[in-house]
Amino acid sequence: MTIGLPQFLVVSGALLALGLYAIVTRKNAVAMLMGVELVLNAGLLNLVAFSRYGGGLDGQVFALFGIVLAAAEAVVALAIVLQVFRAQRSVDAAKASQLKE
Amino acid sequence: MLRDVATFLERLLGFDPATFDYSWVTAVVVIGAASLLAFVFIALFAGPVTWWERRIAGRIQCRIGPNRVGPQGVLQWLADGIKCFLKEDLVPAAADQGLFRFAPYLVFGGYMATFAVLPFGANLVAADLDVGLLYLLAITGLVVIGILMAGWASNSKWALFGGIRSAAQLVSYEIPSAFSLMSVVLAAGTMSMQGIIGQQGAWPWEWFVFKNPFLFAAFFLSLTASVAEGNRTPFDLPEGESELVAGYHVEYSGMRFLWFMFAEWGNLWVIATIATVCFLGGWQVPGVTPAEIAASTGLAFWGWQALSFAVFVAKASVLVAFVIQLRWTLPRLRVDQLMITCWKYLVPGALLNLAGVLVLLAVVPDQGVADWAIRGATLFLGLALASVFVWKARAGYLADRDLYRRMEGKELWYPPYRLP
Amino acid sequence: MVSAVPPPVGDPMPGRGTGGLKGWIANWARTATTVLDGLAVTMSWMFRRPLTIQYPDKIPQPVQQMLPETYRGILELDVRLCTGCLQCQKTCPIGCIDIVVEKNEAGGRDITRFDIDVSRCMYCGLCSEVCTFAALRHSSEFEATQPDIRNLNLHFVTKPVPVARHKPGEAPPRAPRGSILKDVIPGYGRRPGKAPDGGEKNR
Amino acid sequence: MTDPVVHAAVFYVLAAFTVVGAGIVALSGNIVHSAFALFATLFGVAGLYAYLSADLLAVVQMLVYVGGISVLVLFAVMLTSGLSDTGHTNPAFRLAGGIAVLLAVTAGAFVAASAVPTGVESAVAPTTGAIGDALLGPFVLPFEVVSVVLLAALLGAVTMARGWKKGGAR
Repeated sequence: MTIGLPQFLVVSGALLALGLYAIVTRKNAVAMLMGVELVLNAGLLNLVAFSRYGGGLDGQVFALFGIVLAAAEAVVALAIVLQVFRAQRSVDAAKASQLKE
Repeated sequence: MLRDVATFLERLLGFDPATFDYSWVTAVVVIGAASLLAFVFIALFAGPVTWWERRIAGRIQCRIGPNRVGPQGVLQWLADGIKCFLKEDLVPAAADQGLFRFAPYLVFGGYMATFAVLPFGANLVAADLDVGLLYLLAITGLVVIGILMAGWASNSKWALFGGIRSAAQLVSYEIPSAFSLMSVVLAAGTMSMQGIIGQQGAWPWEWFVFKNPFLFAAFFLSLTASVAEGNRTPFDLPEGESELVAGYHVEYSGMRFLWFMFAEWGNLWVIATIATVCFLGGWQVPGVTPAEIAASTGLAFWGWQALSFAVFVAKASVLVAFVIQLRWTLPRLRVDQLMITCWKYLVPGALLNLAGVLVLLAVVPDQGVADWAIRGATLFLGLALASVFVWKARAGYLADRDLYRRMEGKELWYPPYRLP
Repeated sequence: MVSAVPPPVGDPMPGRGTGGLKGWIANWARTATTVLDGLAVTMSWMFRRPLTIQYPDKIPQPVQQMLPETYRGILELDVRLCTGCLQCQKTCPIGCIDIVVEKNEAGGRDITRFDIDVSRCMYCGLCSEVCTFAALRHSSEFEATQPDIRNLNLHFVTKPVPVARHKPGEAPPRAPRGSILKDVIPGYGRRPGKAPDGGEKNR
Repeated sequence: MTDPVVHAAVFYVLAAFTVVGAGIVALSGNIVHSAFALFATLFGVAGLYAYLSADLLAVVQMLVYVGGISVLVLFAVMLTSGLSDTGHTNPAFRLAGGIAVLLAVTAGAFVAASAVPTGVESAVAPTTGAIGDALLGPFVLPFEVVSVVLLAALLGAVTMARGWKKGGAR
C-alpha cells in the first residue's frame, strides 16, 4: 500500500519510454524535442525520488542543475529548429540532412 | 499497484465510522472552504472594482461613468455579470472544441492558485509556503499557457496574435519582475510571504520601499513589471482593441468570457498584494508585533486579524487606485516598444538595481546609524516625490480653474466624494 | 520604382536620449518625469466638474425642443396637404416611401396608402425638398427605438383619403411640427424619453 | 493527511495525470495537442516533486519548465506550422521499432522497479535553505559552470537569431 521508490521508478520509466517513442517515431523536429523533454523529466524524477528515499539532498541539487541545463538545451534547440524552418520552410527532421543548402 | 488500488477502493467502500480516518476529510473540507472563500473574494473584488475603475476613468475623462444600476451605479457589475450569465455561450465551429472550452478555467485557475500564498491578515493565509514568492512567480506559467490555449483554440487570427503577444509579454516581463522581487528576498532573507512581512515594520520608515534607494526603485520596477504581466494598459497589447479587436478572448462570450474578466480584474488585486507584501509592510499594524498578535487569544485575536486585514486592504486599495489611474494616463505601447522597454531598460535596470541592493546590504549593517540615515534619506526622497506630484496636480488644476472661471463664470471644483 | 525617403524632420521628442549609456540614462529620467507629469494631469482632472449632460432624464428641456428648425428628424406627412403627386416617392434614393393612389367612385382620386419605412430612411431630405405644399416635412423627433423593426414602417394613411386640391398659397395651414407622429408611431407616449416637466413634448 | 490510502490515491492521481499527458505527447496526431499535453505532463511532474516534499524543486519546475520551456515549445509549434494544418505537421513513422522501444523500456522499468527496495523515506524538511547552502558549498563549481553554460546558450541563441537577419542573403 505504501508509496515508495518503485512506484516512482515505474512512472519515470513510462515517461522515458513515451519520450523515446516520440523521439524515434516523430518526423517533426519540435515533436522530437518534446520527446527529449519527457526523457529528461524521467531522469530528473528519478533523481528526486532517490533523494527522497534515502539519498540526501544531492539528488535534488543535481535535478536543479538538470532543469537549468534542460532550459539551455531547449532554447538552443528551438533556435536551431527555427533557423532550419526559415531555411527550408519545413521542420521535417529527415529533410534537414543537408548541412549546406 | 493494482493491489493498492483495490485496497483503496475497499477502504472507500467498506466505510466504517469507528475506524475511519477523518483527518483527510477535514483537510479536504478546509481546502474546499479556503478556495471557496478565495473565489468569493475574487468575485466580490473583481466585480466592484470594474465599477470603481469605470468611475475613475469617467472622472479623468470629464465624464460621469456608470451611475444607473443601484445607488451611484455600484451594482453595475452585478448587471454586467447577470448579462454574461444569460448570454449564449458560443463556440466557433472551426475552434478546437476541447481546448477552447478548457482555456478559461486554466487562466482563472492560475489566478486562483496565487491566492494559496497571498496573505490577507496576520494569520489569514491559506498556506505560508517556504517558497511563497517563487511560487507566485511560477504559477503565472499556468496563465500564459491558458492564454496561448485560448488564442490558438479560437482559430481566429486576432485571437492567435493576442495569445502569442501575451505569452511573449508575460515570459519577458517575468524577468524584471523576478529580479526586483529578488532584491526584496535579499533584504528579507526569506521567500515566505509572512516572513517578508515580518522583516518589515508597521511604520513607513520600516517598510522595504524606504529601506534604501535601490529598493525604492525596485518597488517601481516590480510594479511596472507586474502591470505588464497583468496585461494592463499601457502594456495591454494582447487585447489592444484598435488592433486586435479584443485579443485572445475575442471569440469568447457568455460565462467563459466572464472567467477571463474575473482573472483580469482579480489580477489587479494580485498586483497590489504582491507590492504591498514585498514593499509596503503588508498587514503590519502600528504598535503591535506579529508575535503579540499570534500570542493573543479569543476575541482579541480575531480583533487583531480584522484590524490587520483592514490595514492590508487599505494599502492594497491605494495601489489598485494607482494602477487604475496609470491605465487612464498612459497610451498603449507599440509591440517593439514593449519589447524594448523590457529587454533594453527594465532587465538591465533591474539587474543593476539588484546589484545595488546587494552592495548596500553587504556594506551597511542592519539597524545601524548608517542604515537609519539611508532609510531617512529614502523616506525624504519619497515624500519629496509625492510633494512634487501633489504640487504639479494642484498647479495644473488651479491654472485651468482660473481659465474656466473667466470663460464660463463658474467654479470648476468638483469634490471627490460627490458622485453625480 | 524609387520610393522617396522622407527627409528627417528633426527629433519629435526633444531631449530624448540618443543612444549609448548617456541616452539610456536620459531615457530613464524622461520616463520617470513624464509619467509623473501625466499622473499629475490625470489626478488634477479627478476634481473637475464632468461635462456630461445625462440624457434623457436629467436635461432641462427635451432635446427635441433644443433642435434647430432645419433639423432632419423622422419624416411626417400632413395628409390634408398631399396632392398625391408621387414626387417624393420618385425622388427617394432608397425607395423607402410607398404611395398608392387609386380612383374612387366619385371620379376623384384617393390616397389609399402612404407608408414611410423609417428604418431605411437616411434622412437626406430630398423628398421634403420636392414637396410643393410642404405636406412631407422632417420633424424634430429622432427617438426611433421600437421593440419590433416593423413598427418603424409608418402608415400615415389608414383609410382612403381624397387627394388635396388647392392652388399654391391657398393651402390650409400645416399641422404643427411633430403633432402627427404621435398617432403614427406605435406606443409613442410610453417611451423613456419623456419630458421631465411633463409639458408639451413636440411642437 | 496521514492516511496512507489517501497518500496513495494522491500519488496515483498525479502519476496518471503525468503518464496520460506523456502518452498524448507521444501519440497525438495534432502537434498543438502534443504541446499542451507536454505542459500537463510537466505540471504533473511538478506535482510529483511536491509529493516528494521537494518544494523548491517543484516550484522551479513550474517556473522553468511550465512557464518557460513549454511556452517556448508552443511558440516554436505555432511559428513553424500553419493554423489549419497542425494535423499534418506531426507525422509519425508508426514503425514497429517505436512500439518495440515503448514495450521494451516499459517492461524493463517494471522489472527493475520490482527489484528495487521501497527505500526509507527521509524526514520532511524545508529544502530551500539546504539546497542554497549546498549550491554555494560543495556544489559551487558545477553551479558556476552551469552559469557559464547558461550564458553560452543565451549568446548562442541570440547569435543564431540575429546572424540570420544580418546575413540576409537568403
